[in-house]
Amino acid sequence: MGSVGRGFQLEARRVKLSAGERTLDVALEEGAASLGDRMVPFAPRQNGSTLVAVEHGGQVFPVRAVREGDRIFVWTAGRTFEFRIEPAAGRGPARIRSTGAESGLLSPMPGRIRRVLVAQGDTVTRGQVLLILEAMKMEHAIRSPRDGRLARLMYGEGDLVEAGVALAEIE
Amino acid sequence: MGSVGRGFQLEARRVKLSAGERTLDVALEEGAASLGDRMVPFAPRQNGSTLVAVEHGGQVFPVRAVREGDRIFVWTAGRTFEFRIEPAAGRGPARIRSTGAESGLLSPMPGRIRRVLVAQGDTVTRGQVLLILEAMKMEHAIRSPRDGRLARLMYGEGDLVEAGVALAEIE
Amino acid sequence: MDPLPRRLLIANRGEIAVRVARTAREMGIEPVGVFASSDAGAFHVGHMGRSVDLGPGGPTETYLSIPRLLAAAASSEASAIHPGYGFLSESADFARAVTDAGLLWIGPPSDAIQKMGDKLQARRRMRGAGVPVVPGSDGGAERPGEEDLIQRGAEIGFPLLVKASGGGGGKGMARVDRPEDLPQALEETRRVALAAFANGHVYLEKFFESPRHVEFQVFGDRYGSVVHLFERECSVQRRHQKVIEETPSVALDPRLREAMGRAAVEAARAVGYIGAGTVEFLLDERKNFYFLEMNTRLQVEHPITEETLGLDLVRAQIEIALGAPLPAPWRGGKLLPQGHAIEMRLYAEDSNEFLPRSGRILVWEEPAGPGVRVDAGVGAGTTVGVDYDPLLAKLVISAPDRASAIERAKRALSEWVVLGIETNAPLLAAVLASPDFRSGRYATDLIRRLPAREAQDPPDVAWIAAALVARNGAVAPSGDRPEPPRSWDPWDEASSWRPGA
Amino acid sequence: MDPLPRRLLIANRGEIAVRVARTAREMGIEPVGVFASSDAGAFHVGHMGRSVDLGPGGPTETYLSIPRLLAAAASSEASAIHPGYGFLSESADFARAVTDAGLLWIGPPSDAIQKMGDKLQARRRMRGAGVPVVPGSDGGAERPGEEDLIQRGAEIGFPLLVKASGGGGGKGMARVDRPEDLPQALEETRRVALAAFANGHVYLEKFFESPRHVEFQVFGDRYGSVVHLFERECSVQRRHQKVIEETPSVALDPRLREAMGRAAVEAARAVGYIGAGTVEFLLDERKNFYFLEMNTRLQVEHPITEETLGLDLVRAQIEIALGAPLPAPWRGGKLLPQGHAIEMRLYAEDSNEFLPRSGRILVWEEPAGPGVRVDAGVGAGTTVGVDYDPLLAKLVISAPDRASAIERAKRALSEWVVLGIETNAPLLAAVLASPDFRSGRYATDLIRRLPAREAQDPPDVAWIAAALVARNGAVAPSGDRPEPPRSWDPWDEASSWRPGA
Repeated sequence: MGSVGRGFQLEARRVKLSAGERTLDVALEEGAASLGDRMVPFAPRQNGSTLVAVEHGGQVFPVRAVREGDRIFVWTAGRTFEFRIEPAAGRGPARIRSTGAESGLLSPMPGRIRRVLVAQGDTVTRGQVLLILEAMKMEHAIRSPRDGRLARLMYGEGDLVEAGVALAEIE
Repeated sequence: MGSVGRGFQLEARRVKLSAGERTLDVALEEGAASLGDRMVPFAPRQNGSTLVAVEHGGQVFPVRAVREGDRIFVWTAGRTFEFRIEPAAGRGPARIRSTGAESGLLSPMPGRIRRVLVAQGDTVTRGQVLLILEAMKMEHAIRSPRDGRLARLMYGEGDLVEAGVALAEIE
Repeated sequence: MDPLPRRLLIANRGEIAVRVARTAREMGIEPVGVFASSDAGAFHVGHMGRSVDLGPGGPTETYLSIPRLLAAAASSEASAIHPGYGFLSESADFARAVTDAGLLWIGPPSDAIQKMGDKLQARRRMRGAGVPVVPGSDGGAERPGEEDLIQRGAEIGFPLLVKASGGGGGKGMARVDRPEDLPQALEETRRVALAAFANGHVYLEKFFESPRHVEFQVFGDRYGSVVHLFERECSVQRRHQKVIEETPSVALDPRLREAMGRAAVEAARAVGYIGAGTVEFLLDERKNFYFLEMNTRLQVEHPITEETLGLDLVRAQIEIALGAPLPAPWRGGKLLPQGHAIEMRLYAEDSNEFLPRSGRILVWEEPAGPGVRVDAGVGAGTTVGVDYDPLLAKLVISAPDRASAIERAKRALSEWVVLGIETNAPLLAAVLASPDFRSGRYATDLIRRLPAREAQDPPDVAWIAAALVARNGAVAPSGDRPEPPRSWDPWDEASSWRPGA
Repeated sequence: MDPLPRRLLIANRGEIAVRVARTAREMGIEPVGVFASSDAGAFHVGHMGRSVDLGPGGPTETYLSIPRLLAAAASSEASAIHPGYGFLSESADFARAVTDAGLLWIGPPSDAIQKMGDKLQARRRMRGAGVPVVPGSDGGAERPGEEDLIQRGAEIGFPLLVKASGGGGGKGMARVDRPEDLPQALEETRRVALAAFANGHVYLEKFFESPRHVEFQVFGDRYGSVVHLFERECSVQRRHQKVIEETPSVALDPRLREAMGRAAVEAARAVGYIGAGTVEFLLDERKNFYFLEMNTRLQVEHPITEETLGLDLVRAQIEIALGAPLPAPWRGGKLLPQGHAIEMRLYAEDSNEFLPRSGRILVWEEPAGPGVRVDAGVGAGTTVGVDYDPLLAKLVISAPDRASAIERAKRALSEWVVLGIETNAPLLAAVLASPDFRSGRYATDLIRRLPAREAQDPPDVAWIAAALVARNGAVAPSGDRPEPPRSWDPWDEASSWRPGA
């Protein structure tokens, strides 16, 4: 099996991974992987130094995978999945996800602060537009999630923000 | 120029390169390159970490380049060039090129020794077929470049050979 | 026809810049690119004959700067300019400036752009030319006041749309459901319109619950001939912007196609149109069609017309700009579409809220094979920022019929490997799989009516692959910076491998 | 038509395995791949639904092992087998074994393969069917002896060709210029033939100095219908193997096309042909055509036929194998080719002596855009060894006419970036640029008559780029192993880059 061992060192390895809500301890040994409490036989198949497929239960399935920082992207059977490497000891600090669902105070997308409609210290009401964020030709209004006082504004007009970062604090 | 400096460190650098019969000392400084005795202004243009173009005299030209060992492959304007990194002090040991032109004793292509038609010690005549090399569904007869005695045979039937390696010695 | 220019400056970026460059090369013209200094390594720069640095600043100071673009043409000795779409493609000022600079403008005359650019003016002209327009507030007074509009609103009925005269393409419009919301909507739309289009005029339009959006490709030459090159069905939209287009449209029968085609040609004639343009129509449930707007440029979705007719529309644009008449077969009505074509737009955005994503493309493998064309503006290593349109690439499918085109589209989509940035591929797959799309009975509300795209649990092989990659990159040799994942580093082997070893 | 198989095993590798897999997916069939253990990471494995390991050994023990292939079909529960081209695609034994195993064979009946596989037998049959064959030594005795052949040689005249009855596709043949060389040529050809085809029978054929090589695509169904799908011009060859093919052929006028097409259909009928096949003809200077051989499988160059007819020939193969009749329009002669198509084969070989090259592909960027289709069997990172065919990929161009197809081919070729291994791209470019090819007046000696491809001096930017890459990779941290060139290592940035940072 010229391909195995090429690039991959298959001494026992263990890593905690999460995908969406699922978290799993994955351990790889020569020829077998333990996924949580299940053991499945496997072997990597490489094209030069590129992983093209994984043998699983006697058959070989196409796969692409790449790591960037603590994020891992995997393609298989026409679908793409994003994993995160979790600190070995339990879950790490809660990570901010950029769905924009949890709180209007998080940037729902990367972009530029187009306008700031309030000032620090202002009292704001639920639903009030605080900022206008713009990205890729699209405007997005950031509204206050509740009544309160605007304790902090993290960015000013023209600032560039990433997805999922806090934009303001409301008391 | 956000792209410059990204990946490339542009402190002065000097390297001796050869392409075909040409050998040139190339020195790069911030904004300028010396090719042999000529100076030309330049700047790299990158796509993420990938070099996509080189600015040369105020205009930017597409280029791709990659290094493997002491070989460098460059694409530009629809053509591909192969360079070699030469030892800084003069030319290094003459390298065997795999054109098959210089001598019938060099393997003209990578392949498998299909048949050996002579034995060490045999006297051979110019043009006599010594070996039959096979690669990718194609047979290639290796003939003796001159009359003489077959001093050494480096490979046997079934052996895999690279392009440009010596196959036999004739006295 | 005038002689071909030696160099053509492409005042754009992304996939359309690469697309135009390809045709230029085939005509023996050197394509010249432009880029903002901050965008120096953009994908398109790697696909030009040469490119010119537009200097520092954002889009406004670079890709949208007429002086800098003209300077770039001068320094590269380009004698013609193609604007692509977006950016300055529909700027009458740019068209005029290019012509005044003695350069060849690959686009319609500036006054045609102007006439169609002001939506209110355009609606009035169309009415004059006998082209049906969406019922709206602009029947009477040149510039109706606040009260007029509110009264007209009552006449038109709710829900209705407030539209910016300078807007278009889904930008600068707001839906109003109740009369009491109209005043605020007018104010907000005016604000956006002023900021975005430097034109605060707004008007009201009847709102259709679920219309179809069907457009016709038109071409005119400088000798007065105008023809249409059939329709494109553009009803698959999110945020009022197209995601999937196809041709022919299942909603059109020969008679309706003929009527709409004639209206499209009339619309173009009414403004003395020359070059490539697109007339957009709304088509209601009762198959009544209404002029919506005319795009005075090449459309993003032009390739599906190219595929079914076997034409190169960019080549036609250039030849017509050089004074060539429309090709004889076009005028003779000899043109007949073959088979079916579908375009899918791959955006860097999520598949549920359609919010843009930025990041770096780490792995990029395009679909290929029979009936598959990809027009891409990115590749492996491309960084996708927030300053430009999130369109990554267009997947264009052709097949003998609609059913096999859909199967081919699913196949091609399943081959597309994009790792490192979230894309709308799950949305595209959901549309292809939806009964409404497959039956062809769909309208602009198709995506709204789809079930949400749910994240699926990764299969075993995905977990295993992730673990392989995670572990290989986890051995940190120096401080906290993890080592490049061995198995993924082409240099690991390359540098130790020797030819002939 | 019988129900579709759930899984289709593709007994091949490289671009054709991927090509067949694409059609399978579009039909809702899961493509199952196979690979030799030593070839485990082959490109095609990454493009199947799943693959099966054929175990250790070279091609003979794996891709050419009937028992292992049948075992793979069983273990993956594949109920049909597509052989692609090469390997076992023209093995009557394989076809029989597959059928005997109760699996669906996507190919012609084994006896048709057999009848055409023996070139002597085939020539006799063709003569019987009234199809003109190249004048040769097989007019009379079943198995002529040495003396007969030498005498026949004198009658045929020199130069002539010694051909192995079991050969084909340019393999197992030798040109003989003088009578005195004939005996040795017979011996050598017999030796090669025995080793390569396990069939030592040889025969003589008239040698044409510069004939054209024109083939016809044929299809038969199990109900006795046989049709042709027009010609492919295959005269651009090196080492008796095709490099560039195009359709239509400029050498054929409607009458000749009709006559050759009819002969091709007769040839297929004569062996009760079912499925896809190709009848190859020699066309001499006087426009006389002679049957050369019939390939009882899919051809490498089948895509140019697909492009001009808008068809999927692999789909047709599968449907016909399942018992479907030939599509009505094919039988009604309703099929009309549209435009022009050209295929260019990218080989890992040098452009002057055509010797294969091996190595690793470090950078691979395919051409794309309008009228461009790439069927590839490799990608970035693929290692090209010596055990398999050096075909890397096929570039298939379609355009409205031949002239624009050639311009498009030049454009696409100029976009192709392949770094790390030598390819024949310079040869392909030289052919496209040659006056003979552009005029269409060329024959099989076109490449021989081209000036040699000379290495050009790199431009300044190439030297600069080389220096950039050389130096970035020159800092050796540990011993003699150079560090990965920084600017080229996607991980360098990736690992230090943080989302949201």
